[in-house]
Amino acid sequence: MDRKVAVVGVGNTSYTSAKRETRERTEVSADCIKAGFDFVGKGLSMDDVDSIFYASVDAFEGVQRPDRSMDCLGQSLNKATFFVHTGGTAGGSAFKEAYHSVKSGLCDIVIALGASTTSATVEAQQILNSASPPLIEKPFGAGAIHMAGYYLMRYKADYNITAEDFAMVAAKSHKHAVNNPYAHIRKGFTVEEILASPMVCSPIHLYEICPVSAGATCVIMASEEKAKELSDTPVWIKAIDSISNTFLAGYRPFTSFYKLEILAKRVYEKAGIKNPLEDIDYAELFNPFAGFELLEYEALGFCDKGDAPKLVRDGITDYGGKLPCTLSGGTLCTNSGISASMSRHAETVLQLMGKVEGGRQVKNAKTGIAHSWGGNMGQFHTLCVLSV
Amino acid sequence: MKNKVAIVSCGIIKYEGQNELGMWNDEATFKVSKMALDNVGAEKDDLDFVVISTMDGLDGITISNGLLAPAAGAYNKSSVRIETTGVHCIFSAVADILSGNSNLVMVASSDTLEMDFGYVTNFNQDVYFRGPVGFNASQSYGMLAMDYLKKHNIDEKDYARIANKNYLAGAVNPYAHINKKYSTEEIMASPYVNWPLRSLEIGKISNGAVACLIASEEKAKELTDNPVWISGIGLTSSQYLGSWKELSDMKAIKKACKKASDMAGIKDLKKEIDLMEITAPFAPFELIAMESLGFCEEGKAVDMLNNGDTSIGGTLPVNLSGGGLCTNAPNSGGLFRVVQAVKQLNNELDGVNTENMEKALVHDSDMFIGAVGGVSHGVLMLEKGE
Amino acid sequence: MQDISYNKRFEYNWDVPFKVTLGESYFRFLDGLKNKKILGNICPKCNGLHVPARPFCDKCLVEITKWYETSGIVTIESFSVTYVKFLGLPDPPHITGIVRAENAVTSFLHQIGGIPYDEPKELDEKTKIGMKLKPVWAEKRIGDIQDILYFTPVDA
Amino acid sequence: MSNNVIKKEWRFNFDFSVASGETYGRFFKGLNDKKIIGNICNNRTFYPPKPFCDKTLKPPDAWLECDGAGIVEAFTICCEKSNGVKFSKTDKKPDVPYVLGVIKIKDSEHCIIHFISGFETKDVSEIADKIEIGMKVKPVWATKREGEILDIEYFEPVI
Repeated sequence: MDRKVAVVGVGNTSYTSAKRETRERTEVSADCIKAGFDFVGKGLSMDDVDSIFYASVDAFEGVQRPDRSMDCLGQSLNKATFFVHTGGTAGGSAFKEAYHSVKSGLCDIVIALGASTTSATVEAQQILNSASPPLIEKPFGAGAIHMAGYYLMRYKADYNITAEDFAMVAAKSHKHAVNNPYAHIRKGFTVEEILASPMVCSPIHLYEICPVSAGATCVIMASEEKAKELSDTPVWIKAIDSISNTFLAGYRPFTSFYKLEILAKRVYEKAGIKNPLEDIDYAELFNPFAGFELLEYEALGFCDKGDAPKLVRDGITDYGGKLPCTLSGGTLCTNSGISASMSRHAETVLQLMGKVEGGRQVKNAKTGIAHSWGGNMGQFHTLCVLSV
Repeated sequence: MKNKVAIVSCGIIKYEGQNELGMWNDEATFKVSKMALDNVGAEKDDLDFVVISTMDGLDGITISNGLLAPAAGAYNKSSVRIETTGVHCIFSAVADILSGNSNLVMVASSDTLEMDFGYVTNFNQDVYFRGPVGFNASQSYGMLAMDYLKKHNIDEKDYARIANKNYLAGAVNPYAHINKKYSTEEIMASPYVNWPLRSLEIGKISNGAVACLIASEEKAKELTDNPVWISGIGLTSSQYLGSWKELSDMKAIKKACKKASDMAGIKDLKKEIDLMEITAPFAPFELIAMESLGFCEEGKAVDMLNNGDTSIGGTLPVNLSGGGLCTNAPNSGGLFRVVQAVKQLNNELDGVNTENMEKALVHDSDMFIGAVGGVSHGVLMLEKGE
Repeated sequence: MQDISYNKRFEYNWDVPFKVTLGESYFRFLDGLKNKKILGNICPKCNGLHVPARPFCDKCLVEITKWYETSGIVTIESFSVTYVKFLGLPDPPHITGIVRAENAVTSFLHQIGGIPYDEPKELDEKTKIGMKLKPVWAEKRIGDIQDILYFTPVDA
Repeated sequence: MSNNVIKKEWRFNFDFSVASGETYGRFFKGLNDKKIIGNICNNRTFYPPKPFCDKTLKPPDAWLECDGAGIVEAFTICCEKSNGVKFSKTDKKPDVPYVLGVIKIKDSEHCIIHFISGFETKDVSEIADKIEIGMKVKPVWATKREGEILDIEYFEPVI
């Protein structure tokens, strides 16, 4: 039975830095859901919602099971509340769980919320190091930046990628974040400024690393029947799936996101995508470290191995190009943890709905994809295809 | 939901005390997942999706599903971790199958660590009001036990009797952690922990591992001739801040049971349900839950206990596994109860005849990290296949 | 809008121990380190040599029981030099790397050291992917991944 | 358990800093001044105050203040020391056995969980007899207050 499901609403709160956040944790999620209801309008309220899928990472929020002490997730109405936690891909996983809860017929209207996860953080790397396998990898003090370093150093060596290549793809995100009201870092750093910023973990410069932000993003999904009542710009979910790797370094070649390659083939087949560069009109990719976007172009089949920098140089993945990517500024400019992996989906939805502000709206985009990455050494990926 | 999705096989190992398994979560999860696959001659590559039930704060690892997922067969596959209850994880498997995305799903969980459980359940509380007063799970049990005792003027001996009833069942369950037949007198003599609860009325923390293979209708028929069909699922949550009435009236259990009964087409619970596995990390909660699920009037669960209805050989056996008193596993408690109910429906209990038992109700909850405020409940209806 | 003059920050921390008992495959690998040996085990189904040793093969989901003593020499798959101090993490500059034992199908994270430098920047030039390293053993070994203090270039 | 095993230990150790927001911020400032701040939200009364109505998600309507007198709705008597997260510098929890009560302040639709002391006895069963559901209690203020929930040292029965 092919029951169709659409995203009918997107809710964003304002974004700031975790250190300057003055809103209490539950207030941020309440604002986020309220923004989602206001986006849809038509008197939609918590009474109409069947389930809420809350995505976060406990240790970042400073309380274990942060969904339990957050009364804005329909708890006073005894709604079914799921806490979906797969690390960086929790936003993608919650999106998928929400989608299947409706596609299966078990629910009609659901919310998937990417939490303002890192707002309790004093030092993000300290917490990220606790995702490193205890006893075997944790003692060496690797946080997410170090793990990104292993990928980008190997990629750099295997395909003679230059520091400028990394800085150029970073500059693309910084440029567009200036026009994104929901971005945190909107400084528009140039290639020169990025290269001049201090090296943190080789080969990554400071302005090629995501900030620790605060802010939340949610999407509201509905069955085909309800979606037609609630929205005149429904965005249909064609396919979404995730893939898992080993917990430890294991078999990783580190020169590519080789699991994302496998996942892309599976998801493209389900969504009927033959040639990604032709069939996809917009992509939001998970780029907490600027260089990841290059690895993602190659894993998603936009170009051959090592050719990703050429796509950036030729403007293929910029505004006005053949396949504009991450015009929101992406995770590089806004990363409050799991809301970052949820807002990749939200941004693609807004592009397909034609509701993107700041002169970043891609003309008649029909098919878009959203990607998220997470887990120790990038153990998980999710990939979603959306269309209008 | 008639004959659409079934549990076709389970894997389980004997539960022990904290840090007594001699295995880490990956080894234990691998053992039970392999067992579940081997029981029906299935291979890793037959799996489409893996669902893990575990919590970072209980595994000492941020993104701890990273350790368990590959052990349950997730390498190169799709996987997710749901940190609420075991029944929420089964819902995720069922939704994936009914969406046409999967035919065979592994749901697995394990507990292998020793930790300071008071500390761990305290950091589940909010940081402004309840965290700083040191509020933890055991104290929340004391409050609910006090409320029930005073509301229905129950005798403290009845609490010892419900505990004894569970110890007697646990003693003959080879998988339970505690296999000792504590008498009512021994239980009454054990010291108070959080009045009116005594130490032998609160479940010790157990370590172990459990896995279930869940299949679509077509795959189930291919793999086994005695599938256990999942006929209904009801999931609810409850608010964290509220009036004492809202925090203690178990409205969420009533609603979860109604949702699951309606989906399973069950008209009269008392007549149609043959056996139950209920979450009860402190023994008296079995009485509270039976009333909230709708099996008897308020305050009357004690009569069913004293008539022996809910004991071995009774008309409506509850927690034949020994319940949460004998096996109180934080991560895997929910799936443990599901597997015990499946074994009871398949009459696989040695020394206990559950032959003509057709329908089982399994209740799971995340109350092991705190029973007052923010508790989620899940009710699962199971039916033996023809 | 909120009157942020009332906002107040609460500072606190978590500090809780977790205890575990590791099974036979972890025991033999870590015991090997105590005796200055780097042991791996070979999956009976895909024949892959896993270093560090694993209780089961992630690819084949079968138990691994055949043991193999490696030479101890590893090659650098990748590495990163950390130049910044993070709260709770080692002092810079320090090199962490992904290293692979000879003919192993898996690699593992460890520390790389013993490379002389005047300016930290030089570490990025002197450390090369593909470089051969040997383990530098701790004096007192207790059966722990840090019984190897770090790996250092073979010709150092 | 076979003897080829090895025992290991590691720690979960994080530093946190969280914002209270205006609503809770006002409540904790009130505690510093020996006052209990509450609010009206979607015409329901709450002590402590509620940041938003969990049904409509709308912000609260008006502020309230009272002296914190209330009634006991439930309790337990803790016989084991609660080793929880260290929120304040000094450990301000009472000695075992102590009463952890559920208190409804004035006409609040929320309860608060706090210590109840002032019973001369340390015998658990005697304490249990002295506490009545519905009995009146009032807060006892700590001399040194830092704008946190433990600025109320405990609640004591109103005789």
